[in-house]
Amino acid sequence: MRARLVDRISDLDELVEELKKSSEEIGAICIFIGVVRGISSGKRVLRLEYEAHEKLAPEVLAKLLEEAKARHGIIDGAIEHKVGSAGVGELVMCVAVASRHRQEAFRALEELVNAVKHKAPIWKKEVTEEGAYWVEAKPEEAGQGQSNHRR
Amino acid sequence: MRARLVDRISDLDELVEELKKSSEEIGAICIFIGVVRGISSGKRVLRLEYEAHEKLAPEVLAKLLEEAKARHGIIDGAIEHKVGSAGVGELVMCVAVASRHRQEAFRALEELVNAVKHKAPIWKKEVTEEGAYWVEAKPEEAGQGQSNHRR
Amino acid sequence: MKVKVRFFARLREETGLSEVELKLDEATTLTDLIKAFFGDRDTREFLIAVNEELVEADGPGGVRLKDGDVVDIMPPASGG
Amino acid sequence: MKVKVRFFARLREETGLSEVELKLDEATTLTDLIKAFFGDRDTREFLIAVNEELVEADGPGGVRLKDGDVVDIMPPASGG
Repeated sequence: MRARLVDRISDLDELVEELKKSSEEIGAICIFIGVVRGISSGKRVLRLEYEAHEKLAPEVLAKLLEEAKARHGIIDGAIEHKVGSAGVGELVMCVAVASRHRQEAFRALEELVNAVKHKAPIWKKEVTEEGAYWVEAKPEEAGQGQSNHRR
Repeated sequence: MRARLVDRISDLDELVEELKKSSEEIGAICIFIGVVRGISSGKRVLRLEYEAHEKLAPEVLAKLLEEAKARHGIIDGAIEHKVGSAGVGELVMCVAVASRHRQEAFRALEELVNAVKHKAPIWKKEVTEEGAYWVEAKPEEAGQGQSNHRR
Repeated sequence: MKVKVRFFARLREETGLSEVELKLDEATTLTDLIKAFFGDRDTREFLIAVNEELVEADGPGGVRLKDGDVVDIMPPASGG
Repeated sequence: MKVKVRFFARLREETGLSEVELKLDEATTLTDLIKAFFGDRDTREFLIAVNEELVEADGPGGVRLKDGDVVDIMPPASGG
């Protein structure tokens, strides 16, 4: 279980090798990768800027992994999240889970990706051709009446 | 969209780079990897042996990708499936989808992985310490009253 | 007519046959052919291709065979 | 008592403050402190940590502060 903030998302093949090592019972590995899109709400994106609480964010990510392990019975998992400036096409988030069978891997992966976006103290500013905006979780996703704030 | 039978699953980082190239609108990439487990139904596994219809299997896989694209609006995808003998821990299947947002990637990935297992003319023999068995899709998964056959 | 039949995976081992050439009556259907090898087993137990196109053996009217056809009889999918 | 307050991301830009040291009455609660900066805005609009532990500002009885505490006021999560 590794959870960390990074300047650059690690090599995936190495990550898979590392996850596989934890048990011979692993039959399924599921990976989610977040990529910076070139267009957001019709605006051309120049870059994203990620900021995190350097002490709390890795702790929250590690706790999310432990929770996924307890709830879904996955064998191992890893989360990496980018901090700093990220260009279009850059990988900014990687969540991986390893489990005996595929069903628990799918369930755990989706839940973990949502949890990272809505629970980890990490923030994203979208720098577009028309200005820079702090992006916030959409209300229907976060389950609370939070609107986006423009700066 | 690439669908093929392989001796060895390709490098994942290259696959991600290739998928990303298809559009600047890609924001999410989801990957499923199947790994040979060391234990199956309590028996120690020595290896798996995969056989496929060399002409039909890639066609069926390509069709499944096209269907996932039409149904879920994913931007691109790839399927690789191993043929031949695979040792414990070896990667035997890789399904990847790239989409604008994560929801359609999760839905498409799960559906595709199930479809590969239940629709592609690919067969798996489990060679264990206690004998070799052709594995067949579980009835509850395949939606038909098919029982496993022992040899 | 002459028809080639190929068996795959478990069915190859069950029949002990990999590939056979058969001389058949003109009226023989795909269902007749399967019955010749597998008796009354449910045809839904098989994946069938004629000339490397998947077909439904039990489709309306059955599937007609013609000289030179290649019939592949395969177990249900079990990859992954 | 003296308390250090740090602001993150959007809240740092909104307040124009990165980090401030405050001298407070002993009775000041976390809710009072947030109100001092953000008025009546719903405290659920923030993630709050005291000494680098996440807390519920509105928990039962409120959160008491003590000399030397470091309070982090953060926007809701928006990573990914």
